[in-house]
Amino acid sequence: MKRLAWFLRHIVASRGATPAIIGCFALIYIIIAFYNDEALVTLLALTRSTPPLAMLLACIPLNLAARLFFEIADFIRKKRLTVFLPQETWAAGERVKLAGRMEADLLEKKLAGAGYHCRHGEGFIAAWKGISAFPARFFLLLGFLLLFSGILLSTTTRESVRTPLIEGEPLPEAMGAQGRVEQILLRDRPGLVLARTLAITVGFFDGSTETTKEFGLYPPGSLHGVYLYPRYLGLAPFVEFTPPERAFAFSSYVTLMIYPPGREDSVEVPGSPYRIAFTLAEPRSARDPYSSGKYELQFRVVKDKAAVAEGTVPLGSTVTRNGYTLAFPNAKRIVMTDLVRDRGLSFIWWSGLCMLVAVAVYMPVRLLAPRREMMFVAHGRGTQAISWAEGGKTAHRSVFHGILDAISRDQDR
Amino acid sequence: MSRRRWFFHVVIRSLAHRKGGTLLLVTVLAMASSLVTSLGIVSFSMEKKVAEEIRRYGANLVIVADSAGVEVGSGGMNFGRVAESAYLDQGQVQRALLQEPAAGRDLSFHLRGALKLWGDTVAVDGVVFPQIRRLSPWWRIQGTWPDANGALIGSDLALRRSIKPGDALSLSGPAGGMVVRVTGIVSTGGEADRLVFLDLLALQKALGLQGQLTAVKILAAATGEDLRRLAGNLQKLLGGAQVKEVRQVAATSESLLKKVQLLMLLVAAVVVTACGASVAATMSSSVLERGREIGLIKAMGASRRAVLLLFTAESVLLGIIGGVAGYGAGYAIALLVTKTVFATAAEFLPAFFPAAVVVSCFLALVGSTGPLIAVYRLDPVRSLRGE
Amino acid sequence: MILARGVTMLLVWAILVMGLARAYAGEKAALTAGCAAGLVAGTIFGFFLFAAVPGEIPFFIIKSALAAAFISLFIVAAIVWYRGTAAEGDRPSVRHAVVAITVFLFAAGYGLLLVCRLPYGTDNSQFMALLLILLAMLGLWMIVYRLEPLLPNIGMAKGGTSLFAVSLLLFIASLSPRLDLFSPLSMKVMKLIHDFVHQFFESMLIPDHPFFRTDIWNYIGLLFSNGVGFWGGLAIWFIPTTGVTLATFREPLPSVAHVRQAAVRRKLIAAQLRERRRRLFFPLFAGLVMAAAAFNSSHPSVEYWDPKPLAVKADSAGEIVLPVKDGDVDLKDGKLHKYLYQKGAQKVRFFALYRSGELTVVLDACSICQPDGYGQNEGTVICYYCKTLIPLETVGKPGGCNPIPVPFAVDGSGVHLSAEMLVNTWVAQVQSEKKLPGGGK
Amino acid sequence: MPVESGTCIIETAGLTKRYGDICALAPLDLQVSEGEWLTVMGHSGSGKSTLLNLLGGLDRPTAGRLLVGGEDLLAFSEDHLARFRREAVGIIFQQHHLIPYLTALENVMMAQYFHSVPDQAEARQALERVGLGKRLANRPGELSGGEQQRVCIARAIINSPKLLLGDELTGNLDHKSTRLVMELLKELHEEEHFTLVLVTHNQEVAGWGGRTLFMDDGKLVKDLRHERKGDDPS
Repeated sequence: MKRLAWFLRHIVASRGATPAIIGCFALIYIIIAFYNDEALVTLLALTRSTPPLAMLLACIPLNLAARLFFEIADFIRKKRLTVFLPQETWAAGERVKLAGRMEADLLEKKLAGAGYHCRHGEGFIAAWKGISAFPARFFLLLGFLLLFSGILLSTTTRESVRTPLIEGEPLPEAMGAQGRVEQILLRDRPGLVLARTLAITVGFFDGSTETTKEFGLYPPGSLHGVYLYPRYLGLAPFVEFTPPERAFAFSSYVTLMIYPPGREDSVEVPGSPYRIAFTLAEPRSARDPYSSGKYELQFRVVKDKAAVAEGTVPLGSTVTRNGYTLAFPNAKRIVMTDLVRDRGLSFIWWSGLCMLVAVAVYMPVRLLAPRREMMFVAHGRGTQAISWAEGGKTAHRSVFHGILDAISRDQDR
Repeated sequence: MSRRRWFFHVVIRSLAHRKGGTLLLVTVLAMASSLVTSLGIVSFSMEKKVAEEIRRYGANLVIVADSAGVEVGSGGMNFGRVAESAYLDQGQVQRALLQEPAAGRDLSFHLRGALKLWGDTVAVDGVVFPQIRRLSPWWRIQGTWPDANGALIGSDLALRRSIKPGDALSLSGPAGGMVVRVTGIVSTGGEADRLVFLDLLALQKALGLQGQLTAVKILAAATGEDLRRLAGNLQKLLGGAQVKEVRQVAATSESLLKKVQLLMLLVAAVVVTACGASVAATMSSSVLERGREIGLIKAMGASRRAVLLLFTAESVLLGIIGGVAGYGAGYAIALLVTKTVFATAAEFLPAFFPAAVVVSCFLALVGSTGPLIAVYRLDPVRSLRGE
Repeated sequence: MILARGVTMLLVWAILVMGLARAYAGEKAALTAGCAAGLVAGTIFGFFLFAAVPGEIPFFIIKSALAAAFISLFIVAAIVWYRGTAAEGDRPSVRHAVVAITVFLFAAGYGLLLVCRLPYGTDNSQFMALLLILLAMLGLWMIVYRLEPLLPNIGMAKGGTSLFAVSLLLFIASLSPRLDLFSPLSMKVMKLIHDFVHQFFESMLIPDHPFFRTDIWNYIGLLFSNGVGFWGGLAIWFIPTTGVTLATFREPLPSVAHVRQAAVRRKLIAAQLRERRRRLFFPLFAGLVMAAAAFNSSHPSVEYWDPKPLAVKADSAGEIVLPVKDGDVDLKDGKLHKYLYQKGAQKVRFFALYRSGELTVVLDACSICQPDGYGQNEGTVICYYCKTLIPLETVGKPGGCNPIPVPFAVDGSGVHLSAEMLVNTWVAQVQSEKKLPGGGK
Repeated sequence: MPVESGTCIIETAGLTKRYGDICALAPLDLQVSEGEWLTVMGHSGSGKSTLLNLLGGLDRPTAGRLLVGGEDLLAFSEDHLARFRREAVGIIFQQHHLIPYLTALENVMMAQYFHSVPDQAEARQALERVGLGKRLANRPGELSGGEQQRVCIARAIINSPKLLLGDELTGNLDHKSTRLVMELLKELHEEEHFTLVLVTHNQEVAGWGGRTLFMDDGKLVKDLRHERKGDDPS
């Protein structure tokens, strides 16, 4: 039973498990890449749709969590016992049995002379110097745990709906709230990374009270756990179109993905052979038309695949070309948005933070005061000596050996 | 302390101990490498400046009709005479240029002709204004560059006919007349001062020579052999035309540059040799002084290889320090020289950094070859006795 | 030519055997037997393969085997790395059978590549192969029994043997573009980096480039630049060597704490350090060989037919006509004919090729790589960017690094293309530095 | 091979050294057993320093046989000889001969470096042992003659040599320092069990050893075994 527990512990908390699983995924990627150009996308889709693969991926956070747990347990146990000597690292250090017995005071003096802190108890003396890398290790493991949990959650449970948010229009259903898009504002405001800001003001009923909330670019704002991810901008001009035969008049808001200027989008005039293609003209001033609100539409009226009229119409005016009249009295801004429900995202953000902390803690500790430990335990008539160091190994080793020499010299006398 | 760290520790200690000697060696090495760096940087910067000057001078290739018999002289841009009546086909030229991307986009089309202005004949040049503007950045314009309905007038002509910017000129040609508004007066100190510049299309219409040109000037990025090859290629594509290189005045500055560069190279060679000799002398005397120390090290059981390694490392370290210092000093010198002599800023050329270090290390190693052999052979007993 | 190839192969063989002899110095009989058997078996299998299976398939099989060997190097490196910090037990003594099988595999791989390198199908290739094998056998005997004792004392790092042998095999493969692994690797890496950045932006909900500052975006854009495939491929190419080298460095030295004399202890440590340094020889040598292979792969010695693109213009209807026969140009001569169509600043390169009895027109670019264009060598075209060889029969089919096909019509007057369609296809499908992720899909 | 070679650390037969025509060392037969303290006396030019250089592997004899620790030094190559010097012998010179730009500690570490790897803690211990625990970071120029000599001793014994050679090691010291150095040597000799060969013309120094050789004009004149001084009679 004890053997089984030991075995389980070693499987679940194995150091090799995570790399092995990542290796498996890399192998699958390589195999896919042989047959398919979109290997990464395919691999993600495959992971999402194949439960065994998802379970394999889930093993990574499991393994990391187990490792984290056992390392913390080890740390606490060792700390209570003597010094911080994780079982695993003992093997990497040195251990030796000596015939001699130490004189505690003398030994402590020698250790203190070499700059070590000492603690002695019933039949042992432990000495240490420097700061343990355990905190950094904790943060690193935690970071990886969060990262892979995030990846797992994100790949398996992400839901995403693409929908336009239009100024003045009700919120799309997928947002899970009743309300209206109040205003969309694009400003040129150079920051550290982003050059412009986008503010989407949304008014909605929160239970009974009406509140407004502003969504920006990054980090993405969320409503009831749904992230609002702006993808690109568009325009909904109000267009009035009258053909020369005056058989009908088309007047409506049309949703066009014509931003930035130069992009073309078209609208079919319902119940007629007409199609109107629009582009946003390059602005005359330096300011972006989307933020300035000074739009100029270039249009092309196509009837049965032949262009019958072309022209430019600025906001608020009417143009007649070849008998076709186009009026452009008003426009609303559109943001094409992905509404994303993704529980893994925050995990990944936190993992990034944890890893940063880990690096920030590890570097100075490892360079300036790496942990060095040694322990001398009475062992029958002799002494069992253990030494281990995270850094500064050469100097530590030489101090350790010197003390061993001193112990056995004492024995000779 | 690991073996490697100890090794460098000892080398640095030894260099730091002999302050004077180390400083002297570093100075000499830095001098040599700074000289090489500064000469290199100056020569590179000058080359670039000359190339820029050549560029400023204008076109370096010209295409004229074959039978025109124009002179393409060294005196600048005296491209043919007005009376000649052989023309290039604009379409053919454009097609040829498309196939020769090396010709680049800096070119201008010219149609030279004569029009009647208030009863007199004046020489006019039909050009595409944006093209000529790009090709001739040194033109001084009093007034503004015209659009397709405007004209530029040469300063001589303007003076003689007392024409000011804003005046309207009424010109007539064999196929029609036109009225253009003068927007600016151009003074170049050359032939252009006696011409009226009109829009190419308008002039073609007025002369009845649609799609015809008299010359195309090209500013190709190529120089020397490449330019010759480019001209040859264009010539092959253009049957009824001549493609000629404009011999540049700036070519003289090119050859001058060559001479200066040669001179610099000689100076550098002499100084580097002298530095090498002085390094060798200093190193030798240092080894003589340190005979006892070397003997001691050998008596302590160092193998000949270990001693050699120690001394070689000292030389290399000196070389690296000298090279780094030399690059800094050389760059400063180059800045000074280019600023005072050539009135331009030196290029920042990081490629010279490894060059400076390599030169310095090479000198240090070559200079210490003799002393190193002496170190290798030194007999510990004799040197310890102080012989 | 053939002589040069033969000499190169023999040289590589000599190096391979020398390294193996050093690694298994105590197992000479097993080593010689395994090597000899492997060489013969590999060669025979190679001839059999080329005789039995037509076309490109044998190359595909061999290339896959090489890829598998390369991937296994990663596993070797990972194991060495993870074992490195663990307790140092005695190294298990290598058994005869293990040695024999290992060297058999390496030698068989060598034999296979030997067959690939020989111009198969010429009359005397069997004879040449026989001669080479005899020479190789002679070299094997010479090295194992005569030269080996003279070799300097160099140890073998854990995992060093396979690293060394596989790197040599990869080096041979890099000499022929059909078998080369590095170039396809860099192509795949480029694709992976593109996909990864794209996916990363999507998953982390990072906004698209119009919102970014231009300078910041230019830095991100470096990930899409021309060299990223090469440098990324290079990084992956060297992971096994670097991993084994570092693992060797990380290995804890055996404890000398039981020795009670300081000077003796120090001497032991110095000897251990020396021994460790010697063990680095093979991983570092393998790194050198890998670098040579990468160099070979980026500078293939084959010359390609690559005509200067002919500028073409569209007529008023927006149609481009390429006459089948025009002066000395004959579209049906089986060579690729390159054209350049320019509309505004947008340049479109495409080429026409007569293959398998019909004409095809494709862009001079694929949808994966940077548009460095294609060159032609007997039976294949090569993508200059990723050095992938594409058999002529598959030119005109979409996918992978095949040139992007465009619709066209052939009649008596020539090949007819729509200029607008050309430009649209180019803009939509060809990679360029400006085409970045997000991009409003 | 003589029967007693097991305990014999130095064994010479017909050992000769000539510098041109000058015979620095006439054929010499000598046997020194392990752990012995041997003093070689004679006035300058008597060949005693030459003998020491030959024993230390610094110089090669012109003729004869020279076995140290059972190994024939004549058969050694130059590099092998260097290894012999760093591993088997420690030499203390008359003029201290320390490297001027290194501290006392580093001078000791230098010997460790050429032998194997430098080890600071061990070097510090060695210096503490010779009573210089407080002067580790001082350069040779800042140390007195006696202190310098003690650094040399620490350096000579750091690699645990079988054979320690001293060339007029008290030549530049006053009476008090000499006594201190000799006492230190005696203590170390008892602890480390090395064989000690001292060359001197100082009668007092000779008294500390158990055997004295008298040399003159390159020849062995007298080989005397006697009582050791400093063995506390009380």
